Amino acid sequence: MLECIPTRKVEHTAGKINPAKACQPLGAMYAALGIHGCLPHSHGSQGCCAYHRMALTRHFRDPIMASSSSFTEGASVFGGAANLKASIKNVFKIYNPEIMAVHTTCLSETIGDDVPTIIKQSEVPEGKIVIHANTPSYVGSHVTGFSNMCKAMVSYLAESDGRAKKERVNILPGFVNPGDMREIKRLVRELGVEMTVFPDTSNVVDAPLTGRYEMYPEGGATVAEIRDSGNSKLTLALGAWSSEAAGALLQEKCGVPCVPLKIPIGLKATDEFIMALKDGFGVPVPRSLTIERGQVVDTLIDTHFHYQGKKVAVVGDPDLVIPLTEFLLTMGMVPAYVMTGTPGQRFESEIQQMLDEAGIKDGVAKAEGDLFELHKWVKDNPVDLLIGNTHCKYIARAEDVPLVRFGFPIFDRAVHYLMPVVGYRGCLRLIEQISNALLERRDRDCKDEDYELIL
Amino acid sequence: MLECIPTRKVEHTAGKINPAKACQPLGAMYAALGIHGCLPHSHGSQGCCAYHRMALTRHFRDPIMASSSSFTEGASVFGGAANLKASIKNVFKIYNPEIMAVHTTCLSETIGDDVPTIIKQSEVPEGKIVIHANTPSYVGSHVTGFSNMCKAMVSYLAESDGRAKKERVNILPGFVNPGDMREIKRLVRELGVEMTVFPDTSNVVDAPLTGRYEMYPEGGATVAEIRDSGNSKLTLALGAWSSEAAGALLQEKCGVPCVPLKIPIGLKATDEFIMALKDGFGVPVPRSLTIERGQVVDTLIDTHFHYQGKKVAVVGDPDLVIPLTEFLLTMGMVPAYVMTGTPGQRFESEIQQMLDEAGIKDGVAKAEGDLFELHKWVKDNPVDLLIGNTHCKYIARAEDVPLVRFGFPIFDRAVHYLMPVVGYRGCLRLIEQISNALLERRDRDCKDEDYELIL
Amino acid sequence: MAITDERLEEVLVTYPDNVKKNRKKHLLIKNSAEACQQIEANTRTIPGIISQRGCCFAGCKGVVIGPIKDMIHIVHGPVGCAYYSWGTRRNKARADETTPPENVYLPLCFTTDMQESDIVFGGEKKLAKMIDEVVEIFHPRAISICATCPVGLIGDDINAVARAAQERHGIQVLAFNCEGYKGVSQSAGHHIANNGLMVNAVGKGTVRKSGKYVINILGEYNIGGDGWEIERILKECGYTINCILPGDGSILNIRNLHLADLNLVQCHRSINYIAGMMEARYGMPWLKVNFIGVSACARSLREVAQCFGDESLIQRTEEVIARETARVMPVIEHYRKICQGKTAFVFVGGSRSHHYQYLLRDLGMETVVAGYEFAHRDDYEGREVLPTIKADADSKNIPDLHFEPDDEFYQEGHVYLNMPKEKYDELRKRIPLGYYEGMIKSMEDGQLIIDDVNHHEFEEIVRMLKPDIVFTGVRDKYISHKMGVPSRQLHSYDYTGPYAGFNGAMIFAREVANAVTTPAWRLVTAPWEAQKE
Amino acid sequence: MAITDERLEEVLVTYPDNVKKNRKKHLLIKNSAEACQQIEANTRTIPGIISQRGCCFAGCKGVVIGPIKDMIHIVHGPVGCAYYSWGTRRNKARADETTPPENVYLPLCFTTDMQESDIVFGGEKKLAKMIDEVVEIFHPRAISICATCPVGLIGDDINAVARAAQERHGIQVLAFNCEGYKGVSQSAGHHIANNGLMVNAVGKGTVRKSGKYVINILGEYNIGGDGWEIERILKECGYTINCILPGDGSILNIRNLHLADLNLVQCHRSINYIAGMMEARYGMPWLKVNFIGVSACARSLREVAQCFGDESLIQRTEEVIARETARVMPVIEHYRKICQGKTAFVFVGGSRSHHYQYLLRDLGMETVVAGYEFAHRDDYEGREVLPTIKADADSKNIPDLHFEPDDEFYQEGHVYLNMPKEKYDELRKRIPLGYYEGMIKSMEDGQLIIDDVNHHEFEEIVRMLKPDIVFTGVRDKYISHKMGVPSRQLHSYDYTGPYAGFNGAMIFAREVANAVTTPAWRLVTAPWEAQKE
Repeated sequence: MLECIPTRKVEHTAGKINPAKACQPLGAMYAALGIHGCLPHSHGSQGCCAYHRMALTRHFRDPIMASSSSFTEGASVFGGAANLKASIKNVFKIYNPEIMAVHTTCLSETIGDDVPTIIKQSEVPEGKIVIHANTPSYVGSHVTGFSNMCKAMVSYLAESDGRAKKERVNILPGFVNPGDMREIKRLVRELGVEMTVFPDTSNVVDAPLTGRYEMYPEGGATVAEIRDSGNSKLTLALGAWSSEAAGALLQEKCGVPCVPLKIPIGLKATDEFIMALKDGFGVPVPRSLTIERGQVVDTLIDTHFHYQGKKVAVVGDPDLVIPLTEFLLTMGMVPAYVMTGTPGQRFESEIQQMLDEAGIKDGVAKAEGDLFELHKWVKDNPVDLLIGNTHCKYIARAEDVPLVRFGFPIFDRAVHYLMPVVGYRGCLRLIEQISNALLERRDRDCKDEDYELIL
Repeated sequence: MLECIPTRKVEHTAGKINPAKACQPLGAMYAALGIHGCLPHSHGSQGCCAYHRMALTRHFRDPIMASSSSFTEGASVFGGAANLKASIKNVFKIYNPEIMAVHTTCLSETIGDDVPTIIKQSEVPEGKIVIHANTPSYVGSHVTGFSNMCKAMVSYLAESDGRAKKERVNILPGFVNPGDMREIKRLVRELGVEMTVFPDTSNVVDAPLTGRYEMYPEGGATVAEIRDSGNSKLTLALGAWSSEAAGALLQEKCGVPCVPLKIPIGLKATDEFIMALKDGFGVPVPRSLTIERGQVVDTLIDTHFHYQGKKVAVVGDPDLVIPLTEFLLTMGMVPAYVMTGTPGQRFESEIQQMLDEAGIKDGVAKAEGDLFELHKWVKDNPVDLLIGNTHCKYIARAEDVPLVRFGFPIFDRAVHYLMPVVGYRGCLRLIEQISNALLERRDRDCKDEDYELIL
Repeated sequence: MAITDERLEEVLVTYPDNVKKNRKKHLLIKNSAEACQQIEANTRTIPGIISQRGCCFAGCKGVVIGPIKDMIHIVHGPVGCAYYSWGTRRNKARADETTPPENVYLPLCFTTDMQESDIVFGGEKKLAKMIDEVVEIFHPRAISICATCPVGLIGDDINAVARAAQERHGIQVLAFNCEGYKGVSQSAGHHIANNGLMVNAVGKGTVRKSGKYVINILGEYNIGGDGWEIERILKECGYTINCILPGDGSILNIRNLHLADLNLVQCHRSINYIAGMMEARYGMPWLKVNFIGVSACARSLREVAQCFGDESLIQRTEEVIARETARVMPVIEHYRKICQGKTAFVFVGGSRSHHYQYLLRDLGMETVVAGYEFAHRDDYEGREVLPTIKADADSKNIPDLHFEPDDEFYQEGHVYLNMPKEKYDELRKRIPLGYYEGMIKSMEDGQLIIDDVNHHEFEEIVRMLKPDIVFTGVRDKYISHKMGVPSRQLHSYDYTGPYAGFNGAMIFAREVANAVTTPAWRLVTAPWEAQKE
Repeated sequence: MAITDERLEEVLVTYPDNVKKNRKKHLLIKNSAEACQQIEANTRTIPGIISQRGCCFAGCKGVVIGPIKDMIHIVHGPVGCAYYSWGTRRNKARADETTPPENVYLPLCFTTDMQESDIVFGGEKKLAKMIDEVVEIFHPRAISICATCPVGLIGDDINAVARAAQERHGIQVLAFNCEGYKGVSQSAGHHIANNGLMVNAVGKGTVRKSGKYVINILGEYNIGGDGWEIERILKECGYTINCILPGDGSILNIRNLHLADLNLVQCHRSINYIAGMMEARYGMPWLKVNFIGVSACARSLREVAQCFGDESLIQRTEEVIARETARVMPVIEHYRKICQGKTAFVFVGGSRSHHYQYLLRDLGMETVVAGYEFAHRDDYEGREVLPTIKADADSKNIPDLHFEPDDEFYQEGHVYLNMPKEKYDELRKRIPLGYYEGMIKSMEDGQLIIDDVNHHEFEEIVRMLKPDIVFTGVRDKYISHKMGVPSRQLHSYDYTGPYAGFNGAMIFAREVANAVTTPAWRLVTAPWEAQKE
């Protein structure tokens, strides 16, 4: 497989070969789905919207609804105002959402459409809302788009009534699966803290099948909840790339203190998440969580020899890869290559610092990388395990390395979006996946006489 | 691998080759661990106890404590009364359990020790309890031993105070993992029904690691709870082989109506479990469970083409295999060979009826089978998937069939005992495991040009 | 329950007036009593309407150019367009006798990943640099550059970059100005791609494959291996396959496209341009075929055989049909028992919505609704309406190329087929040589035809007609499921295949039967919800 | 903190008086000032005490007989004993030049699965039937029958069944009356197995392998491939390995055990019987070796070489040692940096608790507690105490076989080694020919020795001494973990290996270093619990 990938050293500086990122509008669309009753709207050519819906649908195996301004050549030359106005009118009349969340595209950004002004000039029915985010595809990645749409939620919706803050936490969960959002909510509930999670795509992009189709499933943060987030006592912004900007804006706009945290993947990041809630609200941590945590420690100790010291290559979105790498180090693994496709020097320095602290010398951390580069690294210096999205399966086969699927997108396996990787339970899933991948490989490769009943 | 297994037709009627069952005391020991503060005691040669502790430890990767009467040749000839009396005295003095649960072995059964009488003659400290179950290794299997110890809990402990029954359900969970017991409890809690689950090994054989060793971890049903089970309104006995006898005795002894159910593995069995609680206590089923259920249906519909029509061989304990087979049929799979090592004609008739209802013609159901026979079937008529315990890995390798590990014992993979296969969440895990096993195989076996990004 | 105008009205009543007026023209209930039922197609999707349509880039790079296996396809633009069109179409390809594995680049994705500075200062240099690096790393035979939306707007001259690179490296570099906003759907991109290949590739080769009957298969995408199954059957009949365009195709073979005797056209919409242009330039005849469905496949095989009028070929064709039919029909019959009488909603991109009706008929199933995502009127009504289709603001921007007969290679159609002109003319009346009848003619009265269906219509019509299965794309698949209706994807076949040819018919039959019989369909309602009802 | 009698007393204080009195004799703090420290061993475990010990069956079938790869081992009894001893010991085996893969049965498990009726009416017929079927299915070279507890009680005569089957089928059928209740631990089973092999197998073969120095390796179980690593090294030194007993052993080779020049004894406890009986019957000398640890391995290699007194052999041995040491020491050094100064609790079955102390010393680690599960006093104190050990009610039941010199094969020890008697006698003073010194001599003052440790003592002593790592079996492994102390299994090596020889030392070093440095150890306490403290 992939005989075209050369073994010799090559020069690759311009553009991307096998990119490890998508573009902003995709993330904006996903974030918007985390508002209850929201129809995301793509202000651009209809191909963008089609592509983003397709990518999200394939990952979540669930309907992903969004509309488009359906630019033509004329609109591209003369501006998309008419298209957006028509869209707003048609969407509310035909699809009747509570709220439309408009994001731009490289097309509308390049021609310079003034979206806020166009929205103001549009016919928005009484009680309905249109928000927008600028998400030029040529800046950042899908994670940036997610962040920008989260920020738009705050800037358009969040309000402070100026009274005493409510004993409630806002959680910006970051670009994670609905199963993760559900698990984050469970952890907060275990602690007995009131919460508003936004965006919240659980029960939206993993809606049950009950025989009745709902264009706007029962999940998602309501507009009212997001509005009231300005009156919460604390915001936990999970993931620097996806949530910090919105959290900071909420602090600035409504005076809600924002604690930036990692997405709670792995033991340490989950501990920090729990402690932030404990310290923020003075609640005791229930015994049930102590037990959950202790079971993770127990599993780590009991199974360390399945994975400790193994070399691993990791690629994915920065907010996922940073805590995952931290957890891999907790597991005693050796992250040899840690990559994100999203730009951000901070990624490299955070990873490098972790590797340094763990005494790992030859680890490579790279932001704004691509999978061709990762493939070359793995080809030149093999690893024991690869962790990344479905695109990595080509590297896995070509180099005969086991792959643990993680992050976005995963197109070739199902159920994953329902299974949390966050929290202590997520630790167990990750340990099981990693451990099993390595043991499967051992079982596959060993001689008959080394095929063992007990491992 | 296993070149010694012949391809020709063979005669195999006497004894077992590669057995698919263990002996009674193992199950009795496991059940006893589900009482809080209980030390199981093996009345026999110390080798039995060593073997059972080893097998359970290897499956659960956790301390499994139990004592032994340590028979010598003398005791074997003259009876084990002195050994048991000394054991009871020493155990309470040195290990200080709340309760000792004695089970017999083939040795003490063959010599005919009268255990209840010996117990009566023993020095049991004030407030401490000794119960016993007869578990001759030459009858039934480990599942029978589990059942007998459950029955002993009822016969020694359960009491009715003769007053109105409490709005509480007794749940006999059957021989399942602690993760399953935990999930069963969660489901009951979601329905808001008070419960007593016994035995309950959660937090006993999957205890957290917190740096402090507890010989009797905080899990398990307390003696008081089991006593009071006679005052509950309803018993759900999950699994005919492991729980029905105890449930029936509780009905007879204390007048608690017993509803025998399958262990809630799969959509239908979980539905029946929920409905039994709903109907028994008149509670509404919360929306959260409707959503969980709907997500399973959604997943089944969205992924059916990953597994529908695939031939599968299943082997394991009858109470697990019966609902699993039902679920495989719900998944549209074709259970070609369904086996248990435990005796019981009812197994064959129940499976055969399911296969008939599904219109599956050539399916074979067999109780009291062994893995050599299963291996021969698979060798003669290959299947797409094998589901069973770790011992099946040899068949899997020899015949190059993917294996989903399920049941007891699993020695070569970790974490599984924490991950429920019961309930709706268990359905998701099973679907994911089965679907991934088949997709991994597809990815492994396909030509380069058929290696796909999306599946 | 059949659809009626009144019931259609119920669907449309939600629309604002202008939308309703527009959409009405895209919906048609087949009525053979009406002389020529006209449908509106290939016009703009109304902004805000949730359509299945993609863009010009998707049609050019995603559909036609992307599958060419021995070229490196560089997408010039921000990362997204390359990313989303990467590996998502299931165009299978493999090394072959003229293309070694080192020259197959299909699993890779190349993008200039334009950044803000490239938008401001132009991306030509970056593109040129990337070409240089890619040539150095991979040594491809040729490169394509496909433009995305901003490229046209900021004025990057990709043609100039391509020309310069071609000179620098001595390999072909083809540029396609297929910015997403062009045209009204993927269709514009097909046209641009057809034009580019015709101008730059077709006719540049010199190798004619040996064999008595050398044919091309155009508009076959080899989804799930369809093309290979078709190739297998045609080879058994005695043909030499010169090139499949584009599925598993190579630029090497495309350059030799003119060195064949006959073009078969599978997907009329996406490839009729090349078929027509080759007829104009080389005189090479083209035949519309459909290899989807046992009977349709047999019919197409017979028609291809007739094109050459060779009795032994015809005989051999009949033998292949007889043998293959005997092989597959027991399987089809088995599944037909399950499928018989069931109704289908078929909505896909181009020709599939028409082709699959034959296969569904093989299974005893009725297509109650069918429609195209990006077709033109000729795809619905037949090529006879072509003269009546007027260019509009959107279609005018895509150049319609006109070729003069080639000095060297032009021959009359009947010469290609080695038959007298009269026989050829007579044949054209009987079989679709240079002709496509469109979808409507083969549909039954009362069946609904929809152009560019949108979400609202999809949802309402599925709810109204309750088809037993929906054939569509991934975006509507799960909506269908949530409504309790099974679905199969007809773009990707849900990752199985082939569906074409005789083997494909068996696989399709099994998959459809599985989809409608999945046991979970009987467990949709929770028992506690059922009690409430 | 070192252990003292006072602190030991704290451990024992919980016991009832009789238990305390008993257990005190099994615990010993090494004190070289005392002339001969005596420990009680190989006596009954007190009922109710949670010991690590297994039974006679486990020692016979599980340890010694089970690993013989080309026999079918039928366990006669209810299902459990066969089940639990199935595949759980990691005795690796593979086909070799004399045993084809069809004759390797190690991954299989055979049991008569006695039912209640068999207990009541006797199980001999079922056993005979199973033998017949197994012969018909597998055509094994030989069969073993191992008895479990009820067999002796109900009076099944497995020896008669074996004899009859042997006649019927013309292959050896060996019966072992190793009922679980016999003796006080696995040790009885070792002895029974040794006796059975000596009587029925050793000496029955006629094939002497070619080679100048032909040796047997006894008491090596090939856990994780230990035997193969030892074999590799010995072969490189120039020896021919006649047979490893029982790891990867075959009945074919065991029959030829007497056709060698020297027996090496790795596990003294389980196999010294055969070594002794062979010396009695054939005069063949045996040498106690230890291949665990770099220095120990080198020492044993040198001593084996000295046995033959061949300068070229000695030279070659030195070369091998030098080369291997140079290869592995950098790795060992790397891990020694991590392990240096750490303390270990070592408690395993037989000789390992002694052997591994050398390897731990290679890593700079101290063994603060060591003990055996089923050893005899000679394993602790050296074979010189053998004459002082009195048989008790339990040990008396296992026959101590005495052999007369064999007419055909008996030779003096020095003849086997091809050296003058005087040189041989002199050699015996320098190296452990026919001698084992026991564990205590090599331990340091203040270190604790425990026989048949039980759970209470384990828990208390680990809590008291806080070793950095515990080496033990799987049953105590997770207790250790819960107490916050890393562990490695020395029975199964936690499914890695080999640990023996030079390669094994590297693997062991890595595993120990990993175990003590697992990052999760630093995260045991939840931060909210830490705040409380």
